[in-house]
Parts: sequence; structure tokens; C-alpha cells
Amino acid sequence: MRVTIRLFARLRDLAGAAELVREVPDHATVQTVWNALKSEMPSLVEYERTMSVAVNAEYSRMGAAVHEGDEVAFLPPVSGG
Amino acid sequence: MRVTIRLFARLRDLAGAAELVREVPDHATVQTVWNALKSEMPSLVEYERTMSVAVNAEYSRMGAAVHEGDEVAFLPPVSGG
Amino acid sequence: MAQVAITAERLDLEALTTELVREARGDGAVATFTGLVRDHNQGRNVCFLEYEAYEPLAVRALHRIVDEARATWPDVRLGLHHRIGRLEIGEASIVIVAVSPHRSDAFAACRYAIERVKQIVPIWKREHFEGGDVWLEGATADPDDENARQAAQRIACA
Amino acid sequence: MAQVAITAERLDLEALTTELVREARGDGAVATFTGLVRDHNQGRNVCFLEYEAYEPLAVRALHRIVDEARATWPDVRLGLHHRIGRLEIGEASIVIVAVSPHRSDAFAACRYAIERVKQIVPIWKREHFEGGDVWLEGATADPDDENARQAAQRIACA
Repeated sequence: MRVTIRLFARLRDLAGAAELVREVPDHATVQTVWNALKSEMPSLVEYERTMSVAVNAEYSRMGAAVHEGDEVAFLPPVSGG
Repeated sequence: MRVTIRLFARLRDLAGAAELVREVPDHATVQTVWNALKSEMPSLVEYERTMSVAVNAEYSRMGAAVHEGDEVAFLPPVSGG
Repeated sequence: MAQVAITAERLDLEALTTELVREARGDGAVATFTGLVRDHNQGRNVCFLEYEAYEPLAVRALHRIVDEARATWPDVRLGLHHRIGRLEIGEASIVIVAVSPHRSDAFAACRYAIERVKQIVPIWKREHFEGGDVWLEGATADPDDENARQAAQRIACA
Repeated sequence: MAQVAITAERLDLEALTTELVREARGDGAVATFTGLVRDHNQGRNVCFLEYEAYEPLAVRALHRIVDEARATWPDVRLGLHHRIGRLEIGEASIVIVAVSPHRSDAFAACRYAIERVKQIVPIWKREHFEGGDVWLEGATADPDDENARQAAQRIACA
């Protein structure tokens, strides 16, 4: 199935793209999506312990299931205000 | 000597005047002025323990000396803001 | 626009803020407080308020609050304007602005200032309610009361 | 005017306040916070900032902050607007307004809100300074982190 990956701020700069569309296996989780992404772009791994994740613009967890057409976002530590 | 007495808020209402000019003895203190005033207007006495005093628009104390032409103010508890 | 003022004019928080942040290129935080006239108080329906001040002493007391705040939070610039005269429901009786490099000091100084206004500034309000009117009385003003000052500072959560 | 917003437009504290205090006849206190772009940070001379948001999630996070504040301070009405895009020195990146019957709750909710914005709202700033640029990174956003929420509440000095 296909998911859209959204990347922000420095994660986006490291990936060189704000949005990617990737094929992932059925029954994938956010973790599956991330593992595929970091294999493809090893420089992203430095965010593994500090990033947050969201599915369809809701905060989520690495273990959450993803479905066809979902938008999966990886978020560096925030700095608003 | 002559002093001007200023009264505010409910103290003014009780006295029926915002400003009074009174003769006080030489070497008078704020206390002297107050004692004369409360003799004249006994209803003011209820403020004796809660009022503040000022001389020439500076906070002062009952024991402070007053001089010819001074402005002596008696201030009920404040309620600004 | 003066940093402190006692005025019968409508208060203008935005103008006071603009004045204080002018060339504030190193300041990242502005905390403000506005006091509004409420339509009820202690179970009474309020019609309007009337504020009276001992003006020269009130201006000095406001300056004193600015000085006290500067001693505790040297990087904060503080503005305080208090209105007097008749105020209708919803109108602003006081505006306070604190500008600072960091938000912690801005919040603390702003909160400190309103607590001190209620302690030491010679201003009184007469509440006109349905059925009568009454002078409200709060604190016995004593700027040298260090316990009161410290209480304000604790509330400021510095 | 919406109670919460992420916008590329210049922020308008006065308009947001006017909206929140409309018919606020029982409210006596308005506390506000404005964040301004500073000309220096960590020893660097800042030229301008660039803010980026994950907008739909940022709007939800702002609503979450409003809901959290309401749970703690039921009488407070809160407004939060955050700007994105390029911001020059001295411009406002965020405005927060808290309207309440009493000042204590207004200050606490306002302070709580800015602390929570920095914890859980997916917004990032890139600092353009003399000699380069850098993404600033603060907290790992986790709205379910109850320790972080309680830290914000302690700082709010409720």
C-alpha cells in the first residue's frame, strides 16, 4: 500500500523533500515506515530518539498501524513561541 | 500656623469636604492635626487604625512634623486596580 | 506617552505597548494586564464605578512600583496607566505592560505591579450598584511595609 | 476572528482581545503575552526568523491547550495566534490572551499556554544570523507526557 511521508524543519532539509510517497507492506506500522525511510536516508537516524510522529495530522506512536493513503509525519523537537 | 488638610473617598464624604484649612500650634505633628480634626468630626475616628497619611504628597507617619503651609492628607485603605 | 500616568482619558494598551517596545530589539517578551469594570461584585449588580485618586502621590507611587520592579528584574521595562473618573462596565481601569528579554521576568514584573498597585497607590473606587453606592476599601497603604512587598513578590512567582 | 490560528499575517493582539472580551461583562481581568523576534540569540546576531508549522496538527495542538486550560481554569477564555513565515526583528511571533473574572486565573492560564505551546505545538523556527542559519529545536513534542504538562502548570503559578 501507499503512504505519504511528511517531513519538517531540519528533517525535511536532511531528506531534501517535504513530502515523499512510498510503498509499504500491508499491516505496516509507523515504525515500519520509519525503518524503510532511514534505510533509504541514513542521515535521518539522528532524530530517532527525539522526534515525534503523527498519522493523518494527529500525534501518534511508533507502534500505531498505518493504512493505505495515510499521511505519516516525522517531527523534530519543536521550537514555536 | 496654617495647614491644608486633604481628605479622600469615604473620609471626604464623612467630613463633607475634600479640603480644609486649619490653624495648628507650632511644632505640630500629623498626629496633632488628626487629633484636632477628630475632635471636630468624631465620625472620622473609625479610620484611625486603617488610614494612611501623607505630607505634601509624600507618604508620611503620624509622628512627622508639619510646617506652615503643609498639605496633610488622610487616606482610607486604597482600592485601585 | 509617559511610562506611568493617572488619567481621566480612555486607556490605550496598544499605544503604551508600542511606546515601550520601540527599539526593543533585544526584547522577546511582552506581558500585559488589563483590569476591566465587572457588572457584578460581592453579589451586587454594578451599574458603574467612580475612581478617585490623590494624583501627585498616586503618580509617585506608580514610579515607586517601577523602581521596585527594576531592582528585582533589571531588564524589564514597565508601564502603568490608571484611569480615574466614571467608568462603565467593560471599560479598562488599569493597563500594565512589562517588556523583557525573557518571558519569565515579563510575567513576574507585570503580576508584581498589579499586586503593588492594589497595596500602595492612593486610588479609591466607589461602586454604584442597583440600590445604592459604596466606597470599596482594600489595603492600608504603607509603601514601607516590607511584608506586603514580599507577599506581592511571592505572588509574582519570580 | 478564530480563538486559535496559525497564520502568515501580522498578528493583532488588540483584535483578538476585543473578540474575547466582547460581552465579557463579568470578567475583570485580561492577561496577555506577546513573543517578539529578538536581534540576538545565544551570542549570535539574528537577521530574521523563519517559522514553519505542520498546520493542521498545530491548530489541533492549540485547541488542545485551550481545552487543557479550561479544565484547570474553567472561567478563563483563551485565545492563541501563532504566526509563520518570515519574521523580522521586533515582530510578534505569538500572541496569547486570557480573559477571566479574576486576575490570578488570567495570569496563570496565559503563562500555562505559552509553556505548552513550546512543548507540544508542531512549529519550528529557523534562525538566520550573521554568517549562516540554523533550525532551533526545543522539546520533543508529546502531548501525553503528563510530567511536561505538570511542569507547565507549576510554572503557571496557579
